[in-house]
Amino acid sequence: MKFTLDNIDGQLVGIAELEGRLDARNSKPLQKTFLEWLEKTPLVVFDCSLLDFIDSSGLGAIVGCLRNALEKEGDVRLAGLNEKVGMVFELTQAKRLFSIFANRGEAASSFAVKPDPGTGR
Amino acid sequence: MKTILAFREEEFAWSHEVFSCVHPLLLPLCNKPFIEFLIDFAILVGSTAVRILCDGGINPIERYCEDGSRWGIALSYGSLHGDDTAETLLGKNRKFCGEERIMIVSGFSFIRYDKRLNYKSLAGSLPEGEWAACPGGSITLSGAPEKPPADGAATPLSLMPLDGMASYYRASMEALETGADRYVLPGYGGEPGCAIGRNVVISKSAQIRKPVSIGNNVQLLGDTIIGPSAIIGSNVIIDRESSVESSIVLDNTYIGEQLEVIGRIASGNRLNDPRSGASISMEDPHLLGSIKKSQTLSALPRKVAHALAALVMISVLAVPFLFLWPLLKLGGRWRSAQIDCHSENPGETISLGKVELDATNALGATASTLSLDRYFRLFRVLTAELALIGSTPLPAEEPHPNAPANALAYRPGVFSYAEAEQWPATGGDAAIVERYHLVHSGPISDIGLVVKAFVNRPHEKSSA
Amino acid sequence: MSSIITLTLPGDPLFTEVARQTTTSVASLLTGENHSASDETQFVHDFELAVSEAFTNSVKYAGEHDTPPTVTLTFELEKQRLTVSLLDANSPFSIDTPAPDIESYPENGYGLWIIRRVMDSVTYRREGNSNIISMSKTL
Amino acid sequence: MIITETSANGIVIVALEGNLDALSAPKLRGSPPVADPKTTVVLDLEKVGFMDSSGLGAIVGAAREKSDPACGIVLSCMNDKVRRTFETTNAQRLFHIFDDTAAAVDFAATRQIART
Repeated sequence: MKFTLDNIDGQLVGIAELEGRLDARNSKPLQKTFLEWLEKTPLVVFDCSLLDFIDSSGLGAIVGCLRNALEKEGDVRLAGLNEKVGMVFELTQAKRLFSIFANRGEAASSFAVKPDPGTGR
Repeated sequence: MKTILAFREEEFAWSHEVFSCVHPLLLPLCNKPFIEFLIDFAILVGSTAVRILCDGGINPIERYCEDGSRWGIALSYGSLHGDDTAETLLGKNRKFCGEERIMIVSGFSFIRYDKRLNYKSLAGSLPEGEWAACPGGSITLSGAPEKPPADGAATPLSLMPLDGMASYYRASMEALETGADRYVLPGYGGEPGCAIGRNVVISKSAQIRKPVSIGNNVQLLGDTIIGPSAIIGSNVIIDRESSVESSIVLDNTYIGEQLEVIGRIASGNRLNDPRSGASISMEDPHLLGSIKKSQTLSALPRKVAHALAALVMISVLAVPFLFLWPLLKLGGRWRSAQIDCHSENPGETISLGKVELDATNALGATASTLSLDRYFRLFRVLTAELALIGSTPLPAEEPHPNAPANALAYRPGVFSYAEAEQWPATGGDAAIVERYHLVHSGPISDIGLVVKAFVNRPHEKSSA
Repeated sequence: MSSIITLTLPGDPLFTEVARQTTTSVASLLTGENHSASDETQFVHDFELAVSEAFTNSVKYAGEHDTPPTVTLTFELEKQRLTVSLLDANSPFSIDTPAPDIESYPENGYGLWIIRRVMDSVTYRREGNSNIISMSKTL
Repeated sequence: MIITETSANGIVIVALEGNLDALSAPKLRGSPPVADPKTTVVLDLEKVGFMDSSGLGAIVGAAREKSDPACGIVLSCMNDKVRRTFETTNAQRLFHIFDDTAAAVDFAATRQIART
C-alpha cells in the first residue's frame, strides 16, 4: 500500500493507495500502518481506484482508521470507489460516515478549503 | 382462438446467470411469475388453449403450470427448432392449431396490456400479421380475421424486451406501480397499491409505504421501512431498522440489520445494481449487520457454551441411549449410514452419521422423542467440528449455499435453527431463518434455541 | 413410515421390464398431500427412467462370470422421499460421465447423464466386489 | 415393440408401438428405411409408452447416418414423457418435431423435393 504526502495550500495531506482486495487477511495490517501515517498527518485520502473488493472486515478497518483520524481532529476522505465497493458502503450506510470524491485530486484539495464550522460533519 | 408462446433459451440466458435459483420463465414480475402474465393475456384475447414451445428444457414450467386447469384453459408443451419461423411453427403444431386463428407470442418480453380493455374483439378482427413487436419479441396473428373490423377503439398494446436486469427492474416496477387495475395480480386485498401474501408478520414499528407487494411467509422486523415501490418475494426476513425502497427482494432472501437497499435487486445472498449490473455478495454476516454495531463477538464464548451444553446432554441422555440403542440396533430399527457434509470452513467436509430410526414401536418412538438418532453427533460439538445448534448440515454433493469462498454464514449444527423455529424447512426456506439466527445468536440465546429444537423436533417428526 | 423392498433379478435384458414396472408401482405409492398430480406422475416417470437406465447398464456390462449375473434392487420408501439402489457384481465404474455432446449425434453415453439429471442425488460406492449405485429424489 | 411401415407421397412412415428400450432399439436401428441413408423417414411415436437412452441413441444414431441428418428423420406425435427424455439430453434440438404425422410427411416431402 503506497502512501505519499502532498502539500495542498500549506496543508500536509497523506494519500494512501489501496489495491486489490481488502478483507479479513489484510485489514489488520492496514489499521496498524494507518497509525504510523497518522503520526505524519491527521488528514488522509484513501485512493480506492485500484480497490476491487471489500468485505465487512475491510470496511471495519476503514471505519476504524476514520475513528483514529477523528480523534486527532483529522479526517479520512475516500476517492475513486468503483461500483462494487460503493455498493458495500451504500448498503451498510457506511457512506454516511465519509466524504466521498470522484478522484484523489478532488479529495485532497477538499482538505485545503477551511471546513466551515457550521456544516462540520 | 388459440395461443402459442415461443421462447428461445438464448433470449433469457442472462437471467440464468443472475437469478440462478429460478427458471427465467417463472421469474416474478411484481408478485407473479412472468409466464402467468402471458397466459392471462392469452385468455384476455379469448384463447381456449395455450401451447408453450421452447428450444430448451421447460420442465420447471410444466411442473408449475401443469395442464392449465387452474386458469380454465388447456395448456400443452412442445419443442422448438433453432430455425423455426412463425409459419413453420404452425405446421409443426397443426393438430393443436386445427382451424382456429392463432396468436403467436414470441420472445422474452413483457406485454403491456390493460385487462379492462376488450382485446378479444380486436384480435378477432385484425388482419393476419404482426400485431405488436419490440426488439427480440413479437405478437403475430395467423389466419383470416374471424369478425368484421371493430371500431377503432384505442386498445393500446406494446412489448418491452426483458434483455437484462435493467429492463427486468423496469418491468417489475411498472407492474407494481400500475398495480391491480391493469394486470391480474394476486393478493391485492383491500387497499389499492398494497398486496400482502399469507403468513406475513409485520412488526408494529415497521412502516409500509405504498406501492408495495409482499409475498408469503415474510417477516418485517422492528423499525423497518418497506417502500415506496418495494417488491418483497416469499420466505424473506427483513431485519431491524433496514429499509427497502424502489427495490426487488426475490424469494428466499435475508436482509440484515440497519441496511439500506435502495434501487437494488436482492436475490439469495446477491445484491445487484440493475443499472450498472454490478453485484456484491451479502452472505458475509457482519456485512448483514451495519458496521456501527461492533461485530466483535468472538467465537470462543459460543464454542465453550455449546461444548458445555453438549456435555450435559451427553450425560443426561447416556442412560436412555445405552438402554435403547442396543435393542433398536438388534431389532433392525436403527440403520445408520455415513454422509459427507460441508463443514464450517469452506472447501472442507466432515463425515456425519445419518441415523434412520424406525419410530413405529414404543422403543423407537421414545428414542426419537429424545433425539437419540443424533446422540453420536453430540460428541462432535466437544471437538468444535459441529455447533450444538446452527445450520442444517448440507450434503457435500449439493452446491455450498454460499458458493464464494468466504462462507461465514453457514455453521452446521447437531440441531438446526429451522427445527427450533419450525420454519418450513424445505430447501431455501430453512436457510433464511438459519441465516437470521447465525447473525443474532449469542451463547445464551443458542442454548434456549437448543431446548426449543429438542422439544419441537419430535413433534415435527411425528407430523412428518 | 419408512419401508424397505428388495428385489433380485437375473442380469438379463428380458427383466428390464420387470425392474421398470416394479419401480413404477413402488414410486406411485408415494403421495404427498400438497403435491399436484403432475408432480407425482413426473416423480414416477423420473424413477422409471432412472432405474431402467441403471438396470440396462448393469446388464450390458455384466461381462463373463461363472455364476449367472444378478442385479439387486433395494427400494427405501420414506414419507416424501424414495431411494433406489442397484447392486451388481460388475467391474467398478464412475458416475461422473460428461454431458453428451449432442451436436455430434452420439449413439450412446446418455444413460448415467440422464440418471443424474432426473434424480436429486446419485451416489456410487464399491463394497467388496460389487457396485452400489443409489439414486434418490424427494417429492 | 411393433414396427409398422407405410408411405405417403413418397415418404416412408415408421410407426412404433410399445417400449423403445435396450431390447427393441436394435430392431428399430436395423429396420431398412431407418438404416438407409438416402431414405427420409417420418417416425410416428404416438404409441410409444416408454423410451430410454437406448431408444434415444438408436434414433439419434440413425439420423447421423442420413445424408441430411437434420431432416433425414422427422419425428411426430411425441407424448410428454418421450419429449422429456429428449429434452434431458437436448436431443430435441437435432430434429424437426411435429404433433401431426400428415404435417410431418408434408414437411419431409417438400424437403425431399428441395434436395433432389
